[in-house]
Amino acid sequence: MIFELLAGNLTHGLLLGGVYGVATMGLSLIFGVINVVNVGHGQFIMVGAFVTLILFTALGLSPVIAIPVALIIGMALGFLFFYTVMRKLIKAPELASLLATFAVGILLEELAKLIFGADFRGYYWDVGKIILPFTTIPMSKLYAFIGSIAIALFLYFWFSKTRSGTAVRSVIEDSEGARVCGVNVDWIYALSFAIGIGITVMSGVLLTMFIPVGINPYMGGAYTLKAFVIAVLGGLTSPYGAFFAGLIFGLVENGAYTLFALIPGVAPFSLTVSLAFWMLFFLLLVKPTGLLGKK
Amino acid sequence: MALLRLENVTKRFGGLIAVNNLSLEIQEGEAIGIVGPNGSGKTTLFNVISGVFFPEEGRVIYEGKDITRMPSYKRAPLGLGRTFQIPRPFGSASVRENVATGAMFGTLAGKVSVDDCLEIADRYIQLVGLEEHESKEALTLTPVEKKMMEIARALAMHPKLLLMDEAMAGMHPKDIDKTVAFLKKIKEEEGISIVAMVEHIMRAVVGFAERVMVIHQGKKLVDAPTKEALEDQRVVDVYFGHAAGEGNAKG
Amino acid sequence: MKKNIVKYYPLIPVLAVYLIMFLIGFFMPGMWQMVALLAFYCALGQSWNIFMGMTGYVDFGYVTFIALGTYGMSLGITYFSQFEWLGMGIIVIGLILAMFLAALAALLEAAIALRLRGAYFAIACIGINEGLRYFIEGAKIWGGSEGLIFFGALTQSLGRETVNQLTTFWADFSVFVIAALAAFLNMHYMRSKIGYALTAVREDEDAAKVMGVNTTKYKTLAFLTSGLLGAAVGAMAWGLKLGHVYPGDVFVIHYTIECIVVVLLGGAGTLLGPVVGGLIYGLSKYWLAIIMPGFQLLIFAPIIIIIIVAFPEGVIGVLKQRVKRTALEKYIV
Amino acid sequence: ALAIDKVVIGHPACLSGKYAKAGEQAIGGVKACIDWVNNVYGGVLVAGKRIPLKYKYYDCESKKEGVTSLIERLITVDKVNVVFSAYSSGLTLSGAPVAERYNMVYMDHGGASDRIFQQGFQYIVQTIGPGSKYHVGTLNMFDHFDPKAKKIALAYEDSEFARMTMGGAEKHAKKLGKKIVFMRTYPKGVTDLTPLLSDMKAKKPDIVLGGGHYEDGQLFARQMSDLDINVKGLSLVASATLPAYYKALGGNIAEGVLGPSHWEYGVTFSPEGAMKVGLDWIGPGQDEFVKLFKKALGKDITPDYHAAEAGAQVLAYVKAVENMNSIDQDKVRASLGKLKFMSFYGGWDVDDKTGMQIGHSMVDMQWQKGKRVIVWPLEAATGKLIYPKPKF
Amino acid sequence: MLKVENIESGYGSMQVLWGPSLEVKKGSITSLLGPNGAGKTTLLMTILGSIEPWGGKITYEDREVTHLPTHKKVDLGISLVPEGKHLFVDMSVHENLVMGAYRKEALKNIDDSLELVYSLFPVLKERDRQKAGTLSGGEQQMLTIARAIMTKPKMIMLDEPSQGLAPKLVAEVFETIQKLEAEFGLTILLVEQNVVASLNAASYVYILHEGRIKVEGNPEDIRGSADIREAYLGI
Ligand SMILES: Nc1ncnc2c1ncn2[C@@H]1O[C@H](COP(=O)(O)OP(=O)(O)OP(=O)(O)O)[C@@H](O)[C@H]1O
Ligand SMILES: Nc1ncnc2c1ncn2[C@@H]1O[C@H](COP(=O)(O)OP(=O)(O)OP(=O)(O)O)[C@@H](O)[C@H]1O
Ligand SMILES: [Mg+2]
Ligand SMILES: [Mg+2]
Repeated sequence: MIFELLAGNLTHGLLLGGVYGVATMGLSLIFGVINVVNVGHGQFIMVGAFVTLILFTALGLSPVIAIPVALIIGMALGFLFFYTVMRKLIKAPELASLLATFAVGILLEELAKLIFGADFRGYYWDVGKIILPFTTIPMSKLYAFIGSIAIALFLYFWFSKTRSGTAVRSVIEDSEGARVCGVNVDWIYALSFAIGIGITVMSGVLLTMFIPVGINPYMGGAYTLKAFVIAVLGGLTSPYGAFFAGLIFGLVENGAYTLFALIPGVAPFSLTVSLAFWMLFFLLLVKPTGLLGKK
Repeated sequence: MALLRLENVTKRFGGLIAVNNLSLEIQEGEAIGIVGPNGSGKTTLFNVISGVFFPEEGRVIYEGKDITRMPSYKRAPLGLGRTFQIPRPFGSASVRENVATGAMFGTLAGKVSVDDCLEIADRYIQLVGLEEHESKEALTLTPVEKKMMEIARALAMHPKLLLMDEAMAGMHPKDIDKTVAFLKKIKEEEGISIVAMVEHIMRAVVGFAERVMVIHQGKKLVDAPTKEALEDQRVVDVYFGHAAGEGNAKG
Repeated sequence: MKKNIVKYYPLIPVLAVYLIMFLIGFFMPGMWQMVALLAFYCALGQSWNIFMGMTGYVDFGYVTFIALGTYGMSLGITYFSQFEWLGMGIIVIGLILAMFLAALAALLEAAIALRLRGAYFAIACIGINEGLRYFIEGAKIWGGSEGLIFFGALTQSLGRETVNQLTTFWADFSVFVIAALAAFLNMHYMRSKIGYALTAVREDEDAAKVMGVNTTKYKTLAFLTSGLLGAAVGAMAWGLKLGHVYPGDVFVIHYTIECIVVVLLGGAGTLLGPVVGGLIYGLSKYWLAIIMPGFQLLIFAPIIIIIIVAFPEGVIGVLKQRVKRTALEKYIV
Repeated sequence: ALAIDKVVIGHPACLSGKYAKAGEQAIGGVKACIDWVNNVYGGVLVAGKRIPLKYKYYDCESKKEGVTSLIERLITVDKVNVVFSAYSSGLTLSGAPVAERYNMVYMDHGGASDRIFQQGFQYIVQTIGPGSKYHVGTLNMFDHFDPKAKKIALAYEDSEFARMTMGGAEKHAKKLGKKIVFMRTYPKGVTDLTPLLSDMKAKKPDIVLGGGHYEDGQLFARQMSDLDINVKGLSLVASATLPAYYKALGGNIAEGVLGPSHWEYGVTFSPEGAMKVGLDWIGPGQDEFVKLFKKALGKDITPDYHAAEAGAQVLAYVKAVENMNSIDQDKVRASLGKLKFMSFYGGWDVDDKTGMQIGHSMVDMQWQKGKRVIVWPLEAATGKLIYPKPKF
Repeated sequence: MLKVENIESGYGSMQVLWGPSLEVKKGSITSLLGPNGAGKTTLLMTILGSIEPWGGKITYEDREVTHLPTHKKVDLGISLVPEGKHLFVDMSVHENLVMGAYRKEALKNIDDSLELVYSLFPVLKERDRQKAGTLSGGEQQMLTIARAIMTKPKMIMLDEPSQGLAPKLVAEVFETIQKLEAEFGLTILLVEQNVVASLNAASYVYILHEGRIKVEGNPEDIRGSADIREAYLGI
């Protein structure tokens, strides 16, 4: 009985974790390359959610199509944001750019409210379910998971195998060194910022495939926090570390419930979430630079 | 009693043995030079002495006390001062504040007020010739200026043992001479009893050190009076190579 | 002696602003809660800045202290109001509890989290904050998610009139006092050995150690100071003033971000910065909410962006450069 | 006495932030009823004169700091005559000390916690019903239609409001002789309810009661359907009754879901009905209210219970002022304590001493083919309960 | 090959370069000497574009490149061995070298280049997999030079390449520099404090002082002038 529950929860947790992972990779990338803590991260996820919703409800397009659309919209937003604001702040103290992302986050929320209103919306994409002996999984969740794996692999490939990906890594290490190697550092800043935002907006699509309800202008804040924690868990500047950390976070968030439910007189779900956050703290005790973090 | 004694110190990084079973004694009032090929373990040795790393084996004895595992911040007040091969200024603080920080937490810690420290700082800044840059932020200095500042900062600690790690690399020959001169002067006048100097610039080593230890692959190769050490055939082989003929001992 | 007083000159503009704010609030009708709001932002900014400005460590979980302060006051009043002879003493007990909880948290966090560097530290603190919030809810301690509502208890033990005065005047007044105290401590630290030590920590922690700086000691000192001040603000501005506490309302990272915004608008590491930042932030939010309710944030966000692009080091950060080598230099830090 | 030329309602509304949705509705409701009072009713009758109502609102951004400073401004600078609370128990509580300090009547249409009224506030008066009563009617209804459905599962958000609802439901279920097979909370803002729902599924309940806010209510039903948890009855507080709920979930999942509500479009309160129970009637009829609401917001959205509560509160204030023939705060407060009336929102009566709402009863609605049908109490019902609930 | 005319630049509002002019002939070693803080590093950075010139003109292979961004200059075959090293400290030695060959032209010849630098600096081959940040100071210096060679440059500017190297290696570095010129036809602009070795290697010498060129000429002439030696070189 309890094992059945555990198995079911872990399965769902794994699927969710994949999405969490992708929802964090953009944050790590942007932090790694231009040292910007994007506190408006969740708001970009919100943009992705609305993109999916609009494509689905107004145009009848499947969320699968929304994935590339969101990437393009996200990258466009990223470039826009970079060239209008962030570029001027690269040489400023680190936290100045944090302030800018905070303001942009607010702006996105309020614009979304202006355009779409404050209602909680959702959509219904029925693509069937798989029935396992211990749980039932809607196909949409599975697609979201497959999508996140694909994006993570794609990013991994880009990062480690392509020329521009290598350039990004070198800029992360030493931008001046990259410059003398002939890397167009300013472009790499812009590009990785745009890709970071693009992936984030795209992860908004995956999230709504997973949870196609509760879409509203203020939904992003909660994801910002989770993404922060997952990013650090994964080693901060490593986007694929972020992906694995996302998996772990999802597993803990879903899995630990079953065990806490055995303790009488407590609220097991809240304890589960509590553990998911404290896990980071304990991990950092053992390894102060996160899972895949480098010294 | 020796001021500092290293007993069979070994420091490893993974499989690499950076310092290998090395022993060394430094007497009060000495000026010692440490040379050796790149990567032979000189900086690592300094790191072990100043407590940045703890050695895997062996002991570090300072003034008769075992300080092998003492945290580095406790060593400074005992009189261990150092400079860094790659300068590590407190970037946003002014040169004056940097140097004053040295005075504040060195051997004088607790005995002097903040204002006293600023006065002490002025003295050493003048000595190294940075008075023009006194109120500049340290990060805007050139590498050499940073090194000068580090010397001043370390001197302001009023150390008994000053460790200088390639403080004169990149310095103009004229400034090298100047620096060697004031180091000698300070050593006599201020009671900073000894200076250990890691240096590749023979002009500085020859000008300053009374005794030279040569390290090779983490091991002690030669430890002898300067002239003798530098003319040792083994040293010529591993350290000077065929460049020896070009008058390294002169500059 | 004179020299020593000169050192504290930069406190003059800070305290002057606080005094003016107080006078406006006290004498102009309807302004008290507004200046109280401004004082709240200034006090938080100033308190947060002590740690961040001096050590360079960004504590994203700072709101934990504010929240624990609120809980300290709430617990004190909830559990001690039954002893009638304590009278006003329950407020003192509340404050002591607030300090105690915050100190406990600060020391624990310092022992563990302060070993981390940079963003790892910043975000580990978020983890602690969120973890604590859900733990209170999950383990159902301190009223769990149902929080503590103690306005009634307060009224019962102190009487209606007194409570009116306490919640709508003295609670806010004490925020002013905390803000001034924070400014003073900040100044004092800056001008003493502590300031030098913390600058060294901020710039190069390893080098600082080799220079003889006991980095852990000084970091913990600044962390504790900053945390205790935050807890005091929480105890007063959220606890005593509002008469209730819910975990979901106080362990909210958004407030840390507000601290950061306030400090950065004014200038990190400066003394006058958090005051100016608090004024800019509080005033623009307040007035916009009045002039165009519902649309104020649409205007507010671009204002922030413009300010930060124009003054990347904060208003005072930039001003400080400007007044270098002028008569004003010794007042603006 | 000074001649009065207007009566102003002050409101630190939630136009942005997490309660923006409820805030917009409340403003619409207030505006609609003010419109009715000024233009249909002719103004508030005080001292033999008809005086227009005015409305002054600011945006507190759903934050406690905003509430305190804005309420004081409303009272002292704008010199309003009554203050309406923001939304939620926390924000309502935050504003209460300031209102008390200025001896200002403080009317609460958004804070459902019973405990607000145990704090000795003297000027607070509640329009929204207390949280502990939300699922009482629901349980009666299930007991009425299917006494054999004994296994009840309670799964609520971990917040004060929802916990209070859960407590009330638990007590009442036991009184009805039901068996609580599952009783758990989930934290606010959670992304995935799967672990909780799987656990609940294993307990095989007949009836599931739960919820807490808007977004989690949507998530709740959605994930029950994902996990194929089919039960005979499902009732969710706060979210299920909103039009957005049906739109978000689509027909299949929302069909048959129930929700308790203070008011729903379709309830049949009328002047005639009021007469029958011997209550005064004031205010627009239901359809008129809806029309005025749409006009006030300039948008084609249907008012929900947030709007109705806020609107009814305007009417209560008008009634209280007229009964006492004064806008003096203490007199109005006393008058409110005695007031008993009915409007499109239903009955309104508060406990004189605490100010807690006791006269308003809730209805239960069910989604049937995209329409909200009131199914309980039977006397207010506009349709018949579909039971058991169709499968997801 | 490279011509710098009346260049001016600095940091913030502080001017460092006050209009020095110099020329680097193709396939030669030109040496730039001067005391600490004279502005040598600033000059090299300005040439490469890391610091934006305030005034003056830079021509490279008869093309004006004054305001060209750095990466374009690297593409044209200008390479710098920076004073602060700027290695990718968390990448392995090998990865650093591969990064050196980032520009398309260099990528084509990467194998040859690798072989070349490994033969010039055998230590690097031994430490192939080690993280650059953990190399000793001297090893890092070698890696920096090697990485610059990997860009397949036509012209290399070296900012104090022998700094921190043991005498044996200093000699080797100078040999390498001369070899790069003689065997591979590279043009070299050399900034050094090692005046003697520098004068030996160079075919033309400039002396920069307080942001201005004070002396220029053949190494023999410079060496021969006691005044110059006394005033600027300290030898
Ligand atoms: N943190 C570390 N991790 C791994 N290896 C290291 C570390 N620090 C130094 N090493 C290695 O230890 C050896 C000794 O290094 P060290 O810096 O002590 O040399 P050095 O004698 O100071 O050389 P140089 O004259 O070039 O400065 C080198 O091979 C270096 O690569
Ligand atoms: N980042 C900086 N910000 C402000 N001033 C700087 C900066 N870097 C260098 N300077 C100043 O510019 C002047 C010239 O510096 P530069 O590094 O060009 O000298 P250099 O000739 O290379 O000296 P060295 O031989 O010591 O390397 C110095 O006075 C230095 O203080
Ligand atoms: Mg070394
Ligand atoms: Mg230089």
